Amino acid sequence: MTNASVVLDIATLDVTYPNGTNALRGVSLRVGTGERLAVIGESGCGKTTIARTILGLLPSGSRVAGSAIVAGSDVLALSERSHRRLRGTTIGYVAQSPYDAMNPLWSVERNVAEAWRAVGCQPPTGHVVAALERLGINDAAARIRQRPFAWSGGMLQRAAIAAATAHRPALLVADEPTSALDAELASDILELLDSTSVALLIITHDVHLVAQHVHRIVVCYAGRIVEDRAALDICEQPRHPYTRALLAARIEPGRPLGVPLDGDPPDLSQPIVGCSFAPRCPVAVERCLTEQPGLVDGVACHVVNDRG
Amino acid sequence: MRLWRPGLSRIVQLIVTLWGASVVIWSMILLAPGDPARRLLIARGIPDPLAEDVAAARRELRLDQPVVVRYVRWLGDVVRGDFGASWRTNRSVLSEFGDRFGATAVLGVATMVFVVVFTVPMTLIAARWRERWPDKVMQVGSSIGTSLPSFLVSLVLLHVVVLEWGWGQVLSDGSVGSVWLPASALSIGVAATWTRLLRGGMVGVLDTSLADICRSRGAGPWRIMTRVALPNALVRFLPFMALTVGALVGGAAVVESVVDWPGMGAYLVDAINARDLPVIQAYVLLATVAYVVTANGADVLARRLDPRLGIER
Amino acid sequence: MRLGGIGARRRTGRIGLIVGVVIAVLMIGTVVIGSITWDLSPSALSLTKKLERPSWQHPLGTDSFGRDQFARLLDGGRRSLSIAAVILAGVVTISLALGVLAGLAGGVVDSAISRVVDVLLSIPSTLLALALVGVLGPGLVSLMIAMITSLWAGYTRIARSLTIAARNRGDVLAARQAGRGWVATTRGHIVPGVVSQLLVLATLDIGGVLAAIASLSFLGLGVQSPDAEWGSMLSESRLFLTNAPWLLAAPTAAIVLTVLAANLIGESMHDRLVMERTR
Amino acid sequence: MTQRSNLAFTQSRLRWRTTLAVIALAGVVGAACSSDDSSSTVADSATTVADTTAETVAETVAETVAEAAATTVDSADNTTPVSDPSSTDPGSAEVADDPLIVLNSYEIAFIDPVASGGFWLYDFGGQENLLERKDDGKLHPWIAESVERVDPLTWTITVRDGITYGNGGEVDAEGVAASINRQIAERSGSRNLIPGGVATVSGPLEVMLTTPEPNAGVADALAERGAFPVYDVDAVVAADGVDEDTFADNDLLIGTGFLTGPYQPVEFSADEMTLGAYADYWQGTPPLPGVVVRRVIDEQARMLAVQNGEADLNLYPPVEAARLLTNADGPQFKASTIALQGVTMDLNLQSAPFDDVKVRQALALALDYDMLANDVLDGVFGVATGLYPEPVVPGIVERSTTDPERASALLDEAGWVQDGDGVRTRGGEKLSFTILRAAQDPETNSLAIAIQELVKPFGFEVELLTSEDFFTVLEDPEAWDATIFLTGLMSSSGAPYGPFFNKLTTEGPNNNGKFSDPELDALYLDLLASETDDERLEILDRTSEIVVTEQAYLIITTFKRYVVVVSPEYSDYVVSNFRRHVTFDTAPAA
Repeated sequence: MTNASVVLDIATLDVTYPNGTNALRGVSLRVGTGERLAVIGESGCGKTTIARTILGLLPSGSRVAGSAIVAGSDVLALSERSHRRLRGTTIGYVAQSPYDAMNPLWSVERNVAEAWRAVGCQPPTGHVVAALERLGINDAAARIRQRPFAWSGGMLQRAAIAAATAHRPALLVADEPTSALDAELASDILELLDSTSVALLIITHDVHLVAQHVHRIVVCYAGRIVEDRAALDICEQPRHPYTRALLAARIEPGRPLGVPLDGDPPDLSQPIVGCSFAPRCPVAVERCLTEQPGLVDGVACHVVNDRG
Repeated sequence: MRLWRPGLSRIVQLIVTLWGASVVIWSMILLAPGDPARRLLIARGIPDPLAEDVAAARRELRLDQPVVVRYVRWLGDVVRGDFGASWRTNRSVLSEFGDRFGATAVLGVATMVFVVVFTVPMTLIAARWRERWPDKVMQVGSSIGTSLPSFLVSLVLLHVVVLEWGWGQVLSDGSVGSVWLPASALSIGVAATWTRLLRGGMVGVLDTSLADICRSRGAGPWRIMTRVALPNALVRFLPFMALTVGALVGGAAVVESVVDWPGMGAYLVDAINARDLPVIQAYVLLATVAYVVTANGADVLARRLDPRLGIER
Repeated sequence: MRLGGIGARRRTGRIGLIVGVVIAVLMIGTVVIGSITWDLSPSALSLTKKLERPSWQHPLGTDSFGRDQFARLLDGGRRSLSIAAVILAGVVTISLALGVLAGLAGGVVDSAISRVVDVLLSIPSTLLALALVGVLGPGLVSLMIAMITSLWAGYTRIARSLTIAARNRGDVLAARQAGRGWVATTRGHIVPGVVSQLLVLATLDIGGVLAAIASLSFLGLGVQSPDAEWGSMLSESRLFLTNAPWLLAAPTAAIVLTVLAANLIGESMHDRLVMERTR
Repeated sequence: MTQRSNLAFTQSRLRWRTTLAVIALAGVVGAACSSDDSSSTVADSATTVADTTAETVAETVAETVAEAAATTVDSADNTTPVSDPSSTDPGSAEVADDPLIVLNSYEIAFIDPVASGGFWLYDFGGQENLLERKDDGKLHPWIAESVERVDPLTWTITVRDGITYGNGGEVDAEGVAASINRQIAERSGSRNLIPGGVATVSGPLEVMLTTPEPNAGVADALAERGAFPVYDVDAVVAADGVDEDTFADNDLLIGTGFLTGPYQPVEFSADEMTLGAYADYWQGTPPLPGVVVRRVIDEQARMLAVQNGEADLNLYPPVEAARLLTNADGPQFKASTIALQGVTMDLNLQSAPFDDVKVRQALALALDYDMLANDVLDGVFGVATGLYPEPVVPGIVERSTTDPERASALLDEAGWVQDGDGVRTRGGEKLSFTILRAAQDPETNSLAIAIQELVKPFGFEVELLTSEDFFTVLEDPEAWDATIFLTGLMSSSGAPYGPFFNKLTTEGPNNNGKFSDPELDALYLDLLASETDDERLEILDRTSEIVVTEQAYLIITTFKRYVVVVSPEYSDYVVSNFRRHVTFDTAPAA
């Protein structure tokens, strides 16, 4: 119980998957009450691992060290059963593809109601319809009888948000919630996410899209946080060379990170000495290859920090 | 997304396929060595007939007519529901089948019940503790199960359970009371295959984000197994279950004749031994129709239940 | 049709492969070495020594004609395995020829072959084999014809789709552009890939084919006496189960172990193939 | 019988209970009788469905037959049913509780006596002939009080008085004549035994049978299984409807009571036939409530079922059963006293090597008949002695001999040279022949396998063939050298006439080796014209000498006995020499 206003407090989190991939390497971050935080990076940078760790969805056999305190409980120290009690009620989750998030055999209503049933209760009468209408589904009462394939992606994502926020969770984790949607819809969805939760952790690769919706952005690279600053600051003045490259690249869904960077991200099954980004970094100095930079003023880079 | 429906083209294609099957099945009579008229008489228990008997049999079999005419007339009869008469008994093949259909239906239903009762819990256990010992035991078990020919199982059951332990009877009467023996023999192989495939299907569903979503909603492992993984795996599995029907009609023939089950399968083996061609033809044709209809029905049903299946293909 | 979850079975698959190969090597080794070294004849009668218990002279006892059961088991194994090999070779050959032809020729040839394949696949295969043996009359040749007829269609369909996929593959197009003829391209670039996949499928089917041969012979529709075959040995001696159980134990174990080995090997090869394809 | 088998019987009865009720109803209504009677029959049956004790079921079999019969007779013939059977022998006083359950391997396809295969009811106490061959091998009166040959072309048949069909109708001269004439007209097997025979009524109980040629075999023919049963032709024709060419469907004949035997068919399905006791049977009340003949194809299942107390008689068990059934309290293996049927090896005279009499003789002399019967077939079969088994043809000389040295010498003489113990050759050609087997018969298979091995040392190389279409192959002279199957020189009722013509004469349809021997043709005519047993003996002996020794046209490898496995309850069952598995005398051991 460090601070009542801190909803999520991750400290020196280290995660290794059963296949040996060391996906997170000493990650620390905090989300306060009412705060909206985006974790940004290429695929494989470990951002999804953060979400899975919080939710307890890591594959069995993963090795985890550090702590991840959600609303006062360290989820890493909890039994599976106690962790499960937090899910749905204290931690909400919105996934990437709304189609995959819905059980195709159930009606939308049944899918949303599962948020209650999964924790052993029934949705209050009219609650599902009301929640969906609040989220902008017209004629929800009639439509919820339909099965998911009859709904559009945007509508389904709203339904998914309704389910994820059914119990007004303290923290809502959204993993690429808009990648399956077109830009305008994505913006709507992000706004809805803003409005529904106490604290929000968005995992995304699209820095431009989320910038105006979140307070703070954390940039991940190869399992480490390289930059952690206010959203507007990062967008206007990225400081870490990686962030700069990230922002310079016009990232579109389904396209790999483009032009400015040569080389590949490092092999995550091996230990990394020095800065993970050093081999690709245009400004790297000798020290970058031997000494791991710490996060100073929200940036982990020897060059930037030395420059002051 | 539009609801997938069986279109007219599918039905036409189905009919064309069945017609083709009827040509293949009818043509088997042409493959039979020797004179069909003599074979008819042999089937009737007259191994050394007189010339006049043979001539009469030739007329009876329309052997004096061209092949195409014979086929067309046969097909015409079949379409009207007349599958001809058994060479041995001169009774209509359909009424011979009718006498035995009940026993085979009892066996078929019992086998499916056995299979489901075995498969579902085993699959749940295996998928719940996947890669742990229950799963491994199940996998070894299903490998062995698929390797046990059903005639061997029925033979062992007959000797050990019936004769040694005195449970049940050698001569089955086709009733529910004695169905356990052939049904267990038939169900072992099917259950082993199903368990393996259904486990694969469940694990596949458990690896999807749907399962993660359910976990993130606070659902426990059993709830996810029974409410999400199993139903979804079963729907994908439906077409395969229908394929099993095809395997069962063959397997049932062997098992039925080993344990003397008074069903259509034993009758088929009997007809094969006596070269009673109309019976063989009718059986294969009816089984094909049943199989094709079941397989297509299951496919349609699966796509109805989960329209994504139609798209993925 | 196979459902997902293959990757999860990787480790078990490897153990399965090892167990399967060990059993297969033991079985085939016994059959081969036994056939060379065991000098008792599988057919020689010894009417004064009917139904003898296992002894040093007759390790598996003697049957109702006083024939050495071990010699018959070896002979039967040799026969079962070679029949299965002939059947699968026949199936692979036919389906390779027709599948590649359909895939390359397209048009009328393709649709004709595909229709016939569809029709044959609509008839339950075990039943088709059973009925064909029935119509042709019991015997080794009928058995093989029936089994090949009931199996080739599925393989042809796969060979055809592999061919169509291969036709637009880079190396094939390159070979064509380099001026090589269809025949040479087909032989050099298409056939090897198709054959290797068909052989994996055939491995997967060995178990089923062996079981089918045994079942049909057990029903008296396959191998005919006095030739030995595991299934027919069982049907010959099942009458003596109470008095001479050893006569049944050996063929039963032989059938189950061989089918098990074939299934284990076939499955792990199939899994490997699926994993390669999905990667 | 154990509890289990009662249950089995009950269950199978239940399955067919409805069928029976429907058939009973149909029969009764069809005969246009009073509706009261019919409904009571059905009601009785319906009651029994609910009541499943074995006793009730057993009783009902008898009742239903009697009732159905009584009703039908009442309505159709307007005569009173015979309530007091005119029997000289009151039969068994006690009626057993359970029906006899017989396991048969053959399909009982037809019950109309003119249908091919319509002879099965002879075996199970349904059909009766005018004469019967008893186990002493001699002919005795049966439905006929006497059959006399008044001149070479004329026979007088006197019908026993007071015999009734199952439907109550009286058996009279008219009925007997109609039976004989219908059989001759519509069944080729019967026609061949009495070609051109005509039966006419010459008195209320007297029939005159005339033949165009002298035919010594008439009396034997009248005793022949399935050839000339006595039955109610009118009932059969009525059931058959209009079509004269074909025979009556089984379903239509069930319950018409058209036969005279103690057990008559009341239910029929392809796998099971139930015969109910005919209460008014002429020799007395049958000792069993009924007989269930169940077809079980699998020979092991038949064995196990008797072992497990589910059945009483297992017909056609394998000879190995003799060795397996050693427990004195368990099922017993029984064999008939006479080995009547011959397992014959026909030799193809149309091609090498059997076109050479020396090779044929050598083969015949090479075979150890004692070993075939006693070692290969466990002594269950009789050692072959010639064409005809001695007990059926008393005084016939033994002709089959084994002489290995003479066999080798004959082959040497014929020019077949043996090098060491390998296959003999002549001019580069091997001394090899094929044995064609009929797939169905287990004994011929055993014999073929044994013969293949036994003649090896003599330099014969044998290949076994199993043919699908046995008889078509036989017609192709190039396709086979030898064939082995169960077809003796005695009919199944122990008469030599038909088989002699079929197998030994030039025109004979079953003369597969296609030999033509004028002396044999002449002997056949002599046989038909023969009048005394001594005359016949001389003819048959000479025949055996020619066929077995002088020419070796064919080889009788063994004589087959009828064998039956019986449950402990039937431990004193006697196996008929002439295939009469169930007779009026069949009853459980006291």
